[in-house]
Amino acid sequence: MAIDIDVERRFGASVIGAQFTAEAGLTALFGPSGVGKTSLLNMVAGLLRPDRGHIRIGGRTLFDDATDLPPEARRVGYVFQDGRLFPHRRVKANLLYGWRLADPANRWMTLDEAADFLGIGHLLGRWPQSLSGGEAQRVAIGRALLAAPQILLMDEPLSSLDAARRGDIMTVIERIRDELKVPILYVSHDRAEVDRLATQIVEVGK
Amino acid sequence: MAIDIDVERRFGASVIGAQFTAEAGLTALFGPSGVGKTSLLNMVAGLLRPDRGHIRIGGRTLFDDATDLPPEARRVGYVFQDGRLFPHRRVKANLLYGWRLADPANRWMTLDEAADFLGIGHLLGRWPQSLSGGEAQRVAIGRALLAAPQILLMDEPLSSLDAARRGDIMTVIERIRDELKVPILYVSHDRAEVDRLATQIVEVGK
Amino acid sequence: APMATAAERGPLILAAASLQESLTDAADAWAEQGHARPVLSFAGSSALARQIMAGAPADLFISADEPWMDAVAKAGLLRPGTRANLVGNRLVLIAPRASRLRLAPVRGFALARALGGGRLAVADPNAVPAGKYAKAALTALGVWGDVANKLAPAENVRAALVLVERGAAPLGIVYATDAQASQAVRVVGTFPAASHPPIRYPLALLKTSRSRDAAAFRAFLLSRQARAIFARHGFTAP
Amino acid sequence: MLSAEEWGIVALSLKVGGVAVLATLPLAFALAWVLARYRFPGRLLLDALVHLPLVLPPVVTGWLLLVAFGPLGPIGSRLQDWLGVTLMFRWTGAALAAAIMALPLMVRAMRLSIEGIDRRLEGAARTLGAGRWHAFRTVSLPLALPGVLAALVLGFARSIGEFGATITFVSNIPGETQTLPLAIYSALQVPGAEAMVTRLALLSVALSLGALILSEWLVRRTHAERARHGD
Amino acid sequence: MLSAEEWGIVALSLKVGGVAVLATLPLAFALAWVLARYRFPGRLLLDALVHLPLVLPPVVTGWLLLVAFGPLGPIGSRLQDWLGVTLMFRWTGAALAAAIMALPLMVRAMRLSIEGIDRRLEGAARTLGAGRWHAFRTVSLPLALPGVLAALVLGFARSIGEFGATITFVSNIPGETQTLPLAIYSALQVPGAEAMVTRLALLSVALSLGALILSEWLVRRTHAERARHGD
Ligand SMILES: Nc1ncnc2c1ncn2[C@@H]1O[C@H](COP(=O)(O)OP(=O)(O)OP(=O)(O)O)[C@@H](O)[C@H]1O
Ligand SMILES: Nc1ncnc2c1ncn2[C@@H]1O[C@H](COP(=O)(O)OP(=O)(O)OP(=O)(O)O)[C@@H](O)[C@H]1O
Ligand SMILES: [Mg+2]
Ligand SMILES: [Mg+2]
Repeated sequence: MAIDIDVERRFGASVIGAQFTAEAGLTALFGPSGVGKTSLLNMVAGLLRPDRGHIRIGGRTLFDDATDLPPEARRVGYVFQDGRLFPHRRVKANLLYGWRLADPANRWMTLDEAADFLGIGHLLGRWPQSLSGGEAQRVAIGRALLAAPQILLMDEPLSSLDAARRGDIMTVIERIRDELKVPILYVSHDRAEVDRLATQIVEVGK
Repeated sequence: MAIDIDVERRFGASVIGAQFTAEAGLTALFGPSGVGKTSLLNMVAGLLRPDRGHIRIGGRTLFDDATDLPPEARRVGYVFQDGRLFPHRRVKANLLYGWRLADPANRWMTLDEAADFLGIGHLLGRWPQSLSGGEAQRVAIGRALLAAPQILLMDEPLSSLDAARRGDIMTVIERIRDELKVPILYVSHDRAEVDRLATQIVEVGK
Repeated sequence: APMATAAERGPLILAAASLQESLTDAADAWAEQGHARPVLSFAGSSALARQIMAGAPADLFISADEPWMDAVAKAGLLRPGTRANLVGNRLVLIAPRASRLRLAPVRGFALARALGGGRLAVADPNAVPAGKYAKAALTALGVWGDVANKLAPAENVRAALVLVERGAAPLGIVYATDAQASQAVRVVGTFPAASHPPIRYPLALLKTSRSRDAAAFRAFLLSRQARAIFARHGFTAP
Repeated sequence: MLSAEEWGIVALSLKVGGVAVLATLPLAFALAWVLARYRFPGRLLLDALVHLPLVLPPVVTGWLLLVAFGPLGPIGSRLQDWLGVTLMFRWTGAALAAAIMALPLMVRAMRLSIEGIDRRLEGAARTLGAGRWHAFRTVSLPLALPGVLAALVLGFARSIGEFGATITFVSNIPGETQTLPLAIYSALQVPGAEAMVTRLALLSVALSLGALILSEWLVRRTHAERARHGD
Repeated sequence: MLSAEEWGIVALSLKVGGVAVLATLPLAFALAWVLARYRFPGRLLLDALVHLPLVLPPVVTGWLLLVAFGPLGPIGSRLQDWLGVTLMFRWTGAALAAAIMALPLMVRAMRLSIEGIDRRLEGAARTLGAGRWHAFRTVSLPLALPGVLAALVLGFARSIGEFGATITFVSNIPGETQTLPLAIYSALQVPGAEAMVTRLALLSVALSLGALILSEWLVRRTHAERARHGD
């Protein structure tokens, strides 16, 4: 089992949680709005502390009663639902932020390759605030991939892209899934996306 | 013609623009990421000044050589691509912001109705920052509709919603389009959404 | 009218800060005789003189030195014939209480050597009255040149006193009244009266005075009873 | 615990500080707004002017106030003739001095907050039917609130500590212009009055601590855990 | 244009102000950070302590410095015995006085900026492999830059104007501790020296105007139109 997650976290009156195991590949997280998909990804990334449970991915324990790795040690590549680009760095510096910190031996791709398949080569000198919604989304994907993570967390990464661009990026995601064998947790409401990419579907919220 | 738009605006080296007329109903704006769809809506809303051209909607001139109505006089209901909720007001106060400013005679719906079909009744006391992506998106839709606008501008309003919720909201949009006869400019990359809602499709970017 | 209430609350006296205690006592004595208590505002002579020259309405001005009183006089703001000298003072050399130093301020005395590596606390000799007197005295005694670059010029004479009290300076020059009031310093010696211009606190009624009590209070301050009060605080006759 | 005289001094300090800060607030906000939002010729000059009371020794500021607002000064004489208002030797003059000394601090704090406002939110308010002024009142102003509160605290603390400009401008008149720092000055003139000085200084500290606690409470109330957990 | 003596005073003021502000910056930032980010018992006390030099009349602050850092003071005597460092009557003492007076202003400005940082960006940096410290250096610190710049300007201006604490602590020694405000004070004590006062005051203004222009230029350089048009 590449992924073994069993977590619970209370928000006021409601409890967010998930319990599932999955093989390597792309696990699509499914569930209505507000059920806790983003919270689950945050727990995997180390940004939100579960009240109890464990998170094991690819043989590594990220969290359990005894362990709580800090986010930087978890080596996740997180494409946030809201982009979350660094406003004080140009697009290029955003893209290279994680790349510079990664062990050169682990890197998957170069800046040029990422800029190329994401179609953002002409945006490298721009400030994030000046980007369109889809442009920012693509930069966010590039930033996560360039950090050479061992798990990918993608929260509706293609939601504001046109069909053609979406297809290009899905091809890359398939390659990451199949060639690099990186486990991927993927949130999407788009049936077509999930049908094409998912090796497994998990319903969040029991 | 309910909608008559012909605008142009320069950003650095590139020029953003559109020229089209459309009947009342829902006009879907189509085009690849970064082509200028959001900019076009901003120009209609009065947030971005075109370098030249005109904007006429439902018989009113919002912008031409002689006219440049301020945003508050344009009576647009704008669902922003990024939500843009007021962080210092709770959900309920966000929803009522435009409603309170609108002429009571023009109002379309009450807070309860909006909360009901958007499924956000349980969120009224919450702060926007604590909402999930889809929750925030629904609140943003409610805020725009409650302001009783004479034009609706919707920038990928359903992108992070699940299929069931999406269906509910599309039903309401159809009613607004058909019963209230409010012209709608609608940006979406989702084929199914556009097929179901659009009375007209405009390709942005010539 | 701005000073309508002044009659009931007594005349407004603008006085040099170094008179704080003694003048307060004098005003109390005056009030005990059944008069409205004067309102006393203590600050540096320069600040008070500037306020008067800017047209501030007050009744009596008591300066710590002559030049500021002269400036006010030149501006035509004194009531003619009311200028008089209130009290006088002496200049003393002080050291921290624990100091064993013995040194008489006489011609050519070994001030620089006594200072060692330390500094001489004085009121700013270019600005503050006590400092100007100190400079005159040291010059007259022929030691100014030895210590001119070993000074610690303070904002006012009380600040100079504090420097010695706190051991920041081994020696200082202050008024006898300051030295008398402090428990933490010892008078090493008194400067000869002839070594500096006479130290005098001039007072005068102001043209703007509306208070009927002001002239009477001025007279009281110059009376024998008030003189005794000032003498108790270490002031000399002018 | 406190003598009647000390109570009087505290009350006066509160009055002077409170009036100074509250009366200056609108002007300071307007200046902060203009400096944060507009580029115009003379902007740097305005900025420098606002900083002036910070840069000049307080005594100089007091002297300038005396020259301008004294009975013979260009402003003071007109205030007197036209409105019958005197500032000289009055607590209102002390409040003016405190206000001017607090101004640069208040402007900077609010300017920082105004510069941090996400202006797109103002645009959103406009599309919802809010005029410029309504959007300002309901969006910009509340979003600048942290700066306003910081300005109030800084301004009040500065007012409570103001000495040089005050004594130079309105002298040291008990019951009228003798605020805490001036009373402390008077006490400092008396050798051996350290106990009195300490007592008065502690009173100053207590006053500003009160303001601090009040502001922290306000911040906590308005910012009451709006954030999303673990994000 | 300026006499050699005036040049000396200006140079000394620059040195004292510059050293005071730059040396205080790290401490002030740390205080701002702790006050903005952490809740702990004693937090309010720390906050009050930071505000203290603003609230107390400067002369009292100077007096406290004298008591603490003087040759007989608990800190001063140890500095002297252990390190051979004296601050009394030295320009370093003037810098210490200026630093302490500038501290509250600097802390507040930076705290406002730190409180405005979107902490989710720090989380994003962490997921990209940045440790706490790296995320701080590359994300938090640059995002707090407006506050840091404001702190530098405010702190420098305050240092340039500092008078009361300085003269009380290190007195008014030409060439060593006589900064511009002290020179101005001396001039103000002499009847009829208004021209000299004005001249020196204008010098102060020029110095802080320089700092202002520098900071505005830095702001413009770093914030060079990052925003999206018409949004
Ligand atoms: N601070 C908070 N206080 C109360 N509830 C919270 C808080 N933070 C998050 N929640 C709630 O937790 C639930 C899960 O949020 P989460 O963002 O994980 O949902 P999601 O499945 O990603 O939804 P979406 O598809 O809409 O993005 C939501 O109902 C949200 O409102
Ligand atoms: N300040 C600016 N400087 C340079 N280019 C800008 C600026 N603001 C916007 N643009 C560019 O204008 C173009 C149009 O942006 P717009 O947001 O309208 O695109 P869009 O069609 O909405 O795209 P998306 O579907 O990705 O949201 C984009 O390429 C964007 O990068
Ligand atoms: Mg989500
Ligand atoms: Mg867009």
